[in-house]
Amino acid sequence: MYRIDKSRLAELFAAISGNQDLFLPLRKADQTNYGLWSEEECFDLDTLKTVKSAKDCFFPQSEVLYRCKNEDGKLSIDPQKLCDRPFVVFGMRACDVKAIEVLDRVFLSDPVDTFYAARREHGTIVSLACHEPEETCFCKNFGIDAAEPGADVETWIIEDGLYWKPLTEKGEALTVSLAGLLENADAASTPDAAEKAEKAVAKEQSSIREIIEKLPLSHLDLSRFKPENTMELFDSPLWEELYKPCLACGTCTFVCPTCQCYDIRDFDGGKNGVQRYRCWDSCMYSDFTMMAHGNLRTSQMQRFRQRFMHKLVYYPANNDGLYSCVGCGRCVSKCPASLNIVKVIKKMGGEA
Amino acid sequence: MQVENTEFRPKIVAFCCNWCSYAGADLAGSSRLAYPADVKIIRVPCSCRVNPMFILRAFQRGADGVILCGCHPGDCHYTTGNYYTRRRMTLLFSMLDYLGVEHGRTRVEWVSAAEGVKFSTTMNEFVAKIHELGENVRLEDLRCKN
Amino acid sequence: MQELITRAKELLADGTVSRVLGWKKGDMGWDPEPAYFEKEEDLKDFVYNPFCGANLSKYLIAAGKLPGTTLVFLKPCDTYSFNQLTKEHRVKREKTYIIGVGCHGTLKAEKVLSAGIKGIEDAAIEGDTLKVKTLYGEKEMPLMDALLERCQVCKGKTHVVFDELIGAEEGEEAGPGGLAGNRFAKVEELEAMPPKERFAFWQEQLSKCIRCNACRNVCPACSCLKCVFDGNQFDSSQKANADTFEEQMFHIIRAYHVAGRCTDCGECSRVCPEGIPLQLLNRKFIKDINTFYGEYQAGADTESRAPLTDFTFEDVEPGIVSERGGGR
Amino acid sequence: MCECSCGGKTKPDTLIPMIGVITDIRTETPDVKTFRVVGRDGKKLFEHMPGQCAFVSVPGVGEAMFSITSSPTNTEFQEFSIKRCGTLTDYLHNMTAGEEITVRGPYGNSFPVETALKGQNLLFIAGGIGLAPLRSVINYVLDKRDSYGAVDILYGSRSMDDLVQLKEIREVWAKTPGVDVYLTIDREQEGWDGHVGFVPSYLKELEFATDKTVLVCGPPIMIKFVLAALTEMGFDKTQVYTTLELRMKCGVGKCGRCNIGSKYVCKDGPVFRCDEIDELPPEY
Amino acid sequence: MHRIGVFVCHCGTNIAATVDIDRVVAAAAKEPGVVHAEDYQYMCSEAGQLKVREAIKEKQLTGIVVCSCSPRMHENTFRQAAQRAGLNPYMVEIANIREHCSWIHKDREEATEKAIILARAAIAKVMLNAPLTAGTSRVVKRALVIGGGIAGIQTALDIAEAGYKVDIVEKTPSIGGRMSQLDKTFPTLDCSACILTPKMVEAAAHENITIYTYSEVEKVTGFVGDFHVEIRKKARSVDMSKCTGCGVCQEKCPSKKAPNEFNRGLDKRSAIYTPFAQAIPNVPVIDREHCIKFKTGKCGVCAKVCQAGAIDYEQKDEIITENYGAIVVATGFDTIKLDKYDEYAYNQSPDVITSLELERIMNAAGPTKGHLERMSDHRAPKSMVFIQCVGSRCADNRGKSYCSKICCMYTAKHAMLIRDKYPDVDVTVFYIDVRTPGKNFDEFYRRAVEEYGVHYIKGQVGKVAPQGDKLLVQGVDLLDNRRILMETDMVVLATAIEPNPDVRKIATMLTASIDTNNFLTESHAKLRPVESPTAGIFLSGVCQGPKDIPETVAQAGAAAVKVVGLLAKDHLVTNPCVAKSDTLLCNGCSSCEKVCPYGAISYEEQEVNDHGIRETRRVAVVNSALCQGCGACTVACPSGAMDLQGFSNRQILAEVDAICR
Repeated sequence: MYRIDKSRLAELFAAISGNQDLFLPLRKADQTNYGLWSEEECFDLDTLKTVKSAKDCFFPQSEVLYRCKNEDGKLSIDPQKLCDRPFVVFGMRACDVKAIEVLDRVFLSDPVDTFYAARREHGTIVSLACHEPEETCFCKNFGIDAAEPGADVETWIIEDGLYWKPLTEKGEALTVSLAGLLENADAASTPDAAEKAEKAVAKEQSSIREIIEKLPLSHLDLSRFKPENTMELFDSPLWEELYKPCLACGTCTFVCPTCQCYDIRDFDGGKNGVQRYRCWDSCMYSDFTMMAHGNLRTSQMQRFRQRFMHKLVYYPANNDGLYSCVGCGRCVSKCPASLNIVKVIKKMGGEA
Repeated sequence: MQVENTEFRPKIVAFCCNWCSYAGADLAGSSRLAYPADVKIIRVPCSCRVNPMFILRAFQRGADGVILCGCHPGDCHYTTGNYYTRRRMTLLFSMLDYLGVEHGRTRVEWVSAAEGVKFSTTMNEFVAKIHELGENVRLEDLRCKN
Repeated sequence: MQELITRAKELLADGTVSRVLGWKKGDMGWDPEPAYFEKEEDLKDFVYNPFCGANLSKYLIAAGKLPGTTLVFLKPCDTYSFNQLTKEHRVKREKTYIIGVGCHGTLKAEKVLSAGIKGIEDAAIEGDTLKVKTLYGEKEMPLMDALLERCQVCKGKTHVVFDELIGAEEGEEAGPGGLAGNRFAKVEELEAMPPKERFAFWQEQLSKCIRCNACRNVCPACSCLKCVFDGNQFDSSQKANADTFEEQMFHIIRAYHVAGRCTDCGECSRVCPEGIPLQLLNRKFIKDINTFYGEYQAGADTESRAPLTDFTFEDVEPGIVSERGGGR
Repeated sequence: MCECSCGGKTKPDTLIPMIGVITDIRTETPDVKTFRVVGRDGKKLFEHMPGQCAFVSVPGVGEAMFSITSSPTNTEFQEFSIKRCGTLTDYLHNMTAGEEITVRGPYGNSFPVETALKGQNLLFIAGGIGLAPLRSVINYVLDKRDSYGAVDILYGSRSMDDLVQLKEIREVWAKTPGVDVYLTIDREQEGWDGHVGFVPSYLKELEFATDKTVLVCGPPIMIKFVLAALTEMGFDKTQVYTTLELRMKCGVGKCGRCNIGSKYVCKDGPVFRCDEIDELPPEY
Repeated sequence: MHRIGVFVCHCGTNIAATVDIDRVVAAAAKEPGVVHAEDYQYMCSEAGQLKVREAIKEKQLTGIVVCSCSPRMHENTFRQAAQRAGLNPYMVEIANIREHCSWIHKDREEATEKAIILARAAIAKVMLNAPLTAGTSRVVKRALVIGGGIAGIQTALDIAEAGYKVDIVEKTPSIGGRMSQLDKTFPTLDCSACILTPKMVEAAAHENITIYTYSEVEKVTGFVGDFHVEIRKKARSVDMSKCTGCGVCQEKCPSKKAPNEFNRGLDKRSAIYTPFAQAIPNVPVIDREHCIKFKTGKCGVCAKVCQAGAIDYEQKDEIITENYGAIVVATGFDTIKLDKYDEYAYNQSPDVITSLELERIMNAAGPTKGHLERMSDHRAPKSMVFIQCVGSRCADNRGKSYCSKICCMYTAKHAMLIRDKYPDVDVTVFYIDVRTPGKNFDEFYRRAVEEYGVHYIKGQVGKVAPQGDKLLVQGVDLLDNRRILMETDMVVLATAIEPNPDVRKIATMLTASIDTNNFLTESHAKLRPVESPTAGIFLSGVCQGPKDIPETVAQAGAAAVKVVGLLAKDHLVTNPCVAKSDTLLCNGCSSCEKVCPYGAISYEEQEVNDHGIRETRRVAVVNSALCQGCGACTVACPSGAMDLQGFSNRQILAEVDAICR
């Protein structure tokens, strides 16, 4: 365990970004989102939920796959260079960390998505425990502990200090590179400091868990969402009722840390050739499954159902029961029509 | 000493209505009234055919200025087309300006079939203005840039 | 609220309407959702409080395709949207029963939450104070600090179309506590900036855009079956902003397409997950239209010609933009 | 310092295509052409199994998935039979031999030619352009004739002019021992002395024995009626294989488009045994 | 993928001198889709067209681009060539590398580059062209002539003679126009009325001609072959069917203070009047502005004296609606206002007059019964000064930049006539140049100088100042380089002519284009001088540009021939570049309908199948016979459902892309 004064965070960030890129929540135009740190930027570790998750750091909203030129009828393909610069994502909450695991299972399964894999390989995640989880949080339902966020390094901000605990080799390496800044609170070398730190963290953790226990959405009944109930859930008449307010926008999917649908498109840049890029797509969009000859999901109800069936039934069926929802609650606070997965879970789960 | 050729050659798209301004440009041509080669004309039936999308597209693709020429108000071949153009472009230009895009990059000019001279002077003026403003960077799509 | 429920039940019972479109209690007290009620007993979940910001008029496009009449509750500014939609043949007036509901402003939940008010159950407006009922007792905050931006500069309390009014008095003064703000103040402020600064402002705001299309999909003026940004008529199909240009392109064209049709209902700003002040774009058009072509309020009626499908011989020339300069 | 495995050592991402050269274009029907494609080096682009697909793209125009219609046993090239139905296919139809396209693949699963189908009597039922994926299997089977039992091919189309690969069917397939070919067209036509009628009804007329494994591909409506007919004739669903419509974007089961239930058509399909399809939510 | 052929024209040296043709051909050949590129001296020649046709056939071209002169010049030529080779004529695009390139750029490098870009844009466009088929529309076998002067009369007569119905609309109470105000005509010195009146009578009597005098065109809709016109027949207050033209009413009319327009306001006329004795129709009108009955309600003298009972105070304006296949504009001219020319004292002294006023003074039916006298004191002048180019050839914005063309000749005529009739009158002409191109014109002018002793002074008059009962003229003699100060009795201003001020309104109604001087623009200055660029609109007389009587009559005949050529057709081929709505994208919002100037868009409830969603939708439908292809609807449509064939969104975007590439 290590510790650094909160007042020295800027120094810490400067040190990290000396060797690599550093992404962390930045306050810009009244909103907090992950962004590339520089001294001019204003970081914000107090806002619990960035608008978009840290998903962008590994799976950017839009990325070029390759460029293709046609010169006198001869094609040439120039694949986009894979990420080869190490970077650190700082301040990811437990839910977002868990979301990366959800994404890993998609992108790292065979055939590996090399663009994603390269970023995962070069990225070190420093997580941050949620000092005060909010009423929109429901991570507990998915076995996530906001008090112990995991990843390569996990940290806690307690009063005027940041407590730093490397968990993996990558985390250790990062810690070593910051040796001058982080005060050692290791049991072997500084037992007193270690004890103090352990205590502080333990206290913080129990406080966090206590809050979570009391949160209104912490105790959802997910028992019905099992692969064997697929058809029953699929055919439920409740979808007709649930989807009605849905505007078919993509807010929920774009703020979601686990939504990974994408589209592949061409941009004809004229003399620069054609760029094939992929960008996030949303299964809520009316043209998601639109093909030249027809659309397999013609109504918003079907699209709405797909999103939640995927998160709660289809994905777990393929991934050892792991839900592709991490309870971050972004959709709860951002949906323009106040729809969200919690309402679906409650309604379909028989609670409401 | 090596002189680097860094002279700014703006890309300028001129939309000209078929009945007045395109003919005006033809007249400028047959009267040998010169204007910079940076101006490239696209023929449209009427100035009211010009969709704001076209103008934005031109900027996206690296145009430095877009000028729209039509018949004088009241003289539209289709009676009323340029009146709509006038409103549409006034509002669009005002919006571009509001977003901080230099207003000199867009212009509407009424040029009749008989105004070869006006066509040429207008183009000369416009190109000069674009030279003054320099390269368009605010509405450009970097993917279209070298 | 009880009055609304009672009336809705009556209308359902006597067969005047087949369904009720209103708001339903959410999980949090601050997130009521738009909802249909088809049976009298469903109305137990009906709610109408200052958190009910959603403009229900756009839902009537879909409702118009259902059999029977739909009862809808519209706040004063929502009625403008309804009129505009009627004018564009998108909703069916004859299949809609409109109850105009009184409104003293709608709230931005984030503002209330970030004021430290938690465990919200209900809210009410009393004068210029917002009283919030919470799990931890009643809390108060100045109304102005909790309102959505659109309500801070409320454009009026008049219902321009309705079958009956409940809890609303015709001719009530505009604005919270009868004080209408200048809705063009921020536009004017931006106009006064040097172009560079203005560009920087928009660059920063628009670069937040995640292209979720919430602004478009919630907008009653954006009622196209297929948006140009979803189709490829202009090679304009976009899913994500792959370049700063596309952020601007989308918003410029969206604002342009609703110019003269936008009623300034403010839904775009309300729903933007990134808090982009989108209504400032629409208001710029409204302000320009008012200045150049005379005061025009979209949705005030169902007959007038929209400014962009109209003209006069004496209209200003586009050159006016550079003549007056300064973005004004 | 980068010490990972990237940097040229791994093969490029599966989303990065290869450049293919069109070496031959055959006009099959008024709206179907067969494109023969090889790599720039003149060799086959990749190895595939019958039923697999690949993405063909003209940069800037579009990209779409097509089933590979040539047999894996063909060592020289791949072929795609493409029906004109949109921007990309329009463009492809106007191309000429020698022009270049991009190809990535192969994707998806294949007909179990080396497992479940081995040694079986096979009944192929195809409609219209649906012959494309089956042709790959048929030629594979004919090239390894000894490994399979009797082969029956039932193929129908709207008209005589819409029968794809007619030359090969008549000159190769129909002449191979142990292969029976049944052709049908929807409506009477001058110059056609063969069977007239829809595929499902012809199927019933033919009264096949149920000792066969059936491979079906064609328009959804045909598949629906063929399956009904097969059930009626006493076939079990586990005896029938078909392919699902190719609504895909990435080809690797990640983009989310082809997700039906817990299956991804481009990865778990496009070939499904009919009993597997029954377990999926009806969104195909 | 199209198979495009590119044909680059040298146009002799017109293009080839500044554009490197080889480079254009090479660059075009490299563009995607281009399978053929060649050049030729004159692409528009038969040999050039043959090359185009052969290439289309040999290379199975599906689209062609011709890099040549303006499409306004030869687009049709190449479309026809394409059609002859079996290619849809709308698969042709023209890259204008002459007017828009070689003629305006001097730098060969620059011009070549631009030509390549223009070619590229045209190639990009043609790649997206689709074959279009033209429809047909009817031709109403009736023509309208606006203006009843000599131009209008001659045009009407020629059309009528060819067997077609023709209507003349004349604003004033009689046809005849300016020519009827003239005394003699140059260079033959014919009596103007003597040669005009028979034409007027002939027109009035012609069975194919209908004359609406005291009438104005109110509204024009429709298009070539089928214009719908509303004509306002102003209330004459006299029943034309009853009036015998006896003239008693005019004699007895107590209100005789109205300025006489026909005499250019030099004298007065009665409130009920015919403009001149030979007026056609010979039916008076009541000038309601000056009529006592209309002003006060009391009087009614004319009604009392009219034995035919033709006076009708209750008469109202009447709107006549008629359909026409063609419209001829013959609105003529007026002299400019002299407000800006204070130095000539026109407004200060009645003895400073315009030439047209002199024309009336010289005329036996004029205010002085043909006696040359000063308007101030009715004395015969002893000396007269003519000032040329008053408002013509003007460098500043007070007058007109053009030459009024007729002034030199009529001044010579006036001077000659005066010297002939009143040999004691001294006549001096101040001129900038004397322009006498025309048959027998210079001879005529020389006679004025040589036989009649008219003093011609090359130089301008700086000032005319009334001094006592004389006029003091200050000028310069440029040839002798001396200042001239002379006293004279009368000054005659050769005032510039300008198109009739009403022409602006009429041009707007007709959507005919007009130049900065308000002259109507001809379709092509050389080759289509009597046609307006707007199909079905023809030009006759001075409304198109200054001209004298024989030129006017010649042009009137030419216009008539064009009209007859049009009316002889049973139907016209319509422009297939019309708007088209994509039903699946249409919202039925009515925006397009609102901006359509032709009422070509209507709405229908239609069953649609939108990728599996079946429903009934309100969608826009374009009537392609009415649509003229302006494209206003395409921009009004927010969803992009409305597109214009031949100028589609994607075609224009492709051009934009190609230019910005």
